[in-house]
Amino acid sequence: MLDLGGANAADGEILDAPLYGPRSYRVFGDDALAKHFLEISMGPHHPSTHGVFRMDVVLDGETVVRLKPVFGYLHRNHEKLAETMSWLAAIPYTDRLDYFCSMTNNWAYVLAVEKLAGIAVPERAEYIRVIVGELTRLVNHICLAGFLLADLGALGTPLLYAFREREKILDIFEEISGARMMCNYMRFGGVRVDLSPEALQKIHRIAERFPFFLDEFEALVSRNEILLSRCQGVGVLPRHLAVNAGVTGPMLRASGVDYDLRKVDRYGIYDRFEFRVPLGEHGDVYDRYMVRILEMRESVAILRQALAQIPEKGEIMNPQAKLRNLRPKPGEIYSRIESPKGELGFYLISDGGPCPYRYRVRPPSFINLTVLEDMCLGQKIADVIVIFGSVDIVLGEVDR
Amino acid sequence: MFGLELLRGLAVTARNLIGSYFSGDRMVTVQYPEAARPTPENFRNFPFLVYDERPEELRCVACKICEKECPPQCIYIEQRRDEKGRPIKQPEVFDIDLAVCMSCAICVEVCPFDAIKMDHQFDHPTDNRFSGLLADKWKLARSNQYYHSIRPAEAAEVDARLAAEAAKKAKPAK
Amino acid sequence: MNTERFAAQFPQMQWDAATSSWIVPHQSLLEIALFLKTDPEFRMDLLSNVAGVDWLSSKEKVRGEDGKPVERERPGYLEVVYHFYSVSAKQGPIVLRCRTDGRATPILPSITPLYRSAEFQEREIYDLYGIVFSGHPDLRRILMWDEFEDFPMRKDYVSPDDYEWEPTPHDDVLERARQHRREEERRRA
Amino acid sequence: MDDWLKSELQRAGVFVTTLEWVYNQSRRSSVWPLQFGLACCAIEMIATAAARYDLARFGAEVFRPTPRQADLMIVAGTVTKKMAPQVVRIYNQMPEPKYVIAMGACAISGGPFKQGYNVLKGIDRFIPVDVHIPGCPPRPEALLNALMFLQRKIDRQTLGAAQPLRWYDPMDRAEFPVPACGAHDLVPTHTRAIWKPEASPRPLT
Repeated sequence: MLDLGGANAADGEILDAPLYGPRSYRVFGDDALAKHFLEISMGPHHPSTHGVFRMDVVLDGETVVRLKPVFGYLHRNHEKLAETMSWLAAIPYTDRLDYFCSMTNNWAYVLAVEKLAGIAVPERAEYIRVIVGELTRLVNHICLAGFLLADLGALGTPLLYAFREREKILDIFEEISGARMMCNYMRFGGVRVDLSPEALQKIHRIAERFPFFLDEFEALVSRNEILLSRCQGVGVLPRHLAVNAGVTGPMLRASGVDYDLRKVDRYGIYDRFEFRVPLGEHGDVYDRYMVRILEMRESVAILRQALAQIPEKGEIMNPQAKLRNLRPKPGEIYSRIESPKGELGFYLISDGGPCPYRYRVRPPSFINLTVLEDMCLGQKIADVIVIFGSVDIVLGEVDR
Repeated sequence: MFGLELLRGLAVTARNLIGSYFSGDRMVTVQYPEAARPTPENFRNFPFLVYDERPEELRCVACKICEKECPPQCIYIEQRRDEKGRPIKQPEVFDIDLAVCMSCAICVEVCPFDAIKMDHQFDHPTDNRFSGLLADKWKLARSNQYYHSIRPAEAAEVDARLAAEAAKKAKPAK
Repeated sequence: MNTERFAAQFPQMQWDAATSSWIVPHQSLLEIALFLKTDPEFRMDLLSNVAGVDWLSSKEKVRGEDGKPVERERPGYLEVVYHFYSVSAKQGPIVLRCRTDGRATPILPSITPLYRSAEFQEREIYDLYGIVFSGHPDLRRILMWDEFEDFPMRKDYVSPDDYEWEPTPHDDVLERARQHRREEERRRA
Repeated sequence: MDDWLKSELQRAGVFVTTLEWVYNQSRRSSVWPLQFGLACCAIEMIATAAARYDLARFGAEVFRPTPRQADLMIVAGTVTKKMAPQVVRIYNQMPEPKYVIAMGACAISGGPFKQGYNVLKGIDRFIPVDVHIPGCPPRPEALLNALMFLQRKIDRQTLGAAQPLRWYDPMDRAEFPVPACGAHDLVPTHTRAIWKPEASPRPLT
């Protein structure tokens, strides 16, 4: 059902959704609400919302007729804080944006500053970035699969297996960067610590063993009848709407649009690797789940190539790059990478001062939530949890 | 077939149960606190201050670079002054608020004197959030031997570099 | 992409070389966006990023009537920057910037009817910068609570005074803590 | 009864214990946390509950989704001002005896985000905290350590009249006022009865 790296389904056609539909903004009179509908507030403390997220849902029986997401319960003023501190000091804060993928957040930010200030990155550092970036993708996708299955009612087992694999990768992160989650690993012009031969050995081992684990994970759940009946045909996201609503990442690809920034922008050294972009066909929850599973396999393929190609020795930091007192020339940059959740962009304006004048994060999961209501309308309340889980959000990034 | 998936799932679980006795890849529980997971050399948690011989003589010269660069501003430094009010290259006060520290190690990176390093200790549970988590310079001071014991490779490198710098400084004086 | 054709089509736009973007008068923003979206050459179907920027009023030097440099007050304004990409043609970005008239009553047209992706981002800009987007279907605060009155991302925002205990204050934090202490004493007296 | 007599009796096959010990032992071995995560630290909390660290070894693996069944609230992550009323409300709903662990820098003091306009500078402004565990985020071992610290604290509780426990006082409902979201800040910014900051180590004037 899923085609792997096929021709771009969107070639030669303008991806355009109909103008803003009235469907999602049906307005109810107060008396109608009182008579027929039940308005419930899910969250901010709800066992299946991933963090502190709230949905105001209006139900007709068990069917969702309106759903309004409410944000801001984890609004930590990331942008405002970063505008008051030096360019360097913002790096550890990017760790805490999307706290599953601190490495890719680091990467997105330092890439933007490198483009703004014109700093080159040595070869070996580029490879290290690709390696840790793909490891991050593995961590994120496997945890998402675990959480999604926990939302579906598979409370213990898949999540425990997912976290076991996460621990293995986190051990590597801890060894190279010093911290399990908040790696703070990349710097302008390179990375902070070199990969030791032992760490490389461990990453080799991950690249070898991870597919076996994935097979096992899939044997456990992927063809399970309950999973199929609860995921297939649920929460369908049509392709045109996905593009129009700015949905990116695995969610967009699950709707059948071939748009992977690793292929499109070829930032870093992604043009040196061969990998396929998994595409979904129906755009439902099951496709989103499967796209992520297949993406993990592609990530392992990239890891193998990177491990084979990485130069034995070499610099990991550009010696010209300054850490302290970095003052890029006045100007602005919008730079984006394919984070595990989608297009993570940083829009930076420098006025030549010691801190950014404007620091804006384009958070993928925040914008992916635009279509949450459209996917949930007409579905049952129990499916809302599943659809929401398949969007793959992290509140640190949604609210910043 | 009805029930087949159940059996398949149980087979995976059984494979994990038995496999955990043979393969290190199927991790087993770390019996903390009886057995602790080893901390890798690079592990960083909270900063400490290095001294060479006596705890009163820290390597820190109170240049306040770390105070300025610390992203959450959890370091507070006051320089020591002699009787006439002239500054001495020693901190009078060096406080780190562990309740705020985000363990980012930027202070270590920017320190030009190798005076502040990251510790491996991570357990400071306390019921007093004010003085219990405010570490002054006596709480922070650790000997160079301790530094060697937790990060042998890095400490040896630092020592070699400091010795080379000292030698370079000694030469022109001759 | 043939940007000359684009520029010729809309002479009211202004090319800003320093930021490689088009400065668009807000009357014609929707028209230009519709052109970018539907033109078979551009096909900008993905509005990736919508960012608000606050420019305070500043002094600038201009040549006066007698040829001598004169210092002039440049009025501040709020700005919204749009980054367009094309998914189907895999090209981009095209950057548009739209400025408000002054900072007192900032009103801009909403681009949400054309691009759903702007829906939450415009709400966020309304929340944090106070720009009102006319035509937005559901313009409410998104990150802060509804009773909140300030616009915290503006450069002249003063954060609330909740400094009770600061163990390691220095620089501006110390100054704020001191101010808090003075305020307390004044209130007590 | 002193320890000597106790051991003598044990030798004779008579085991004596105090009601207090039984109380504390049963309480400390079944500290059920609330399934409640706020931010980054919540992921480490889940990792602690997962197989490698296994919170179940301390009898605390039963994460309850409802506050009515929970004994322990692990405030794991940044408490924003928008979230603070909800946190206090959840705490008020928990039955006595209840404990709070402030996990991570953000929950203790606002941590790295404390200069922000929407971040609460420490959850102990509104609810009493039993254990603070610093770190950003603390390692799972550190959370286990905090739990053991809490268990030791429970061990020291006495039933006697000398130091009556809070929850045997019929007048003490242990419900704390829920702050309201005001025009610029929370109203009030802290609860006077709980928030007792020490004197700042440095003169501010």
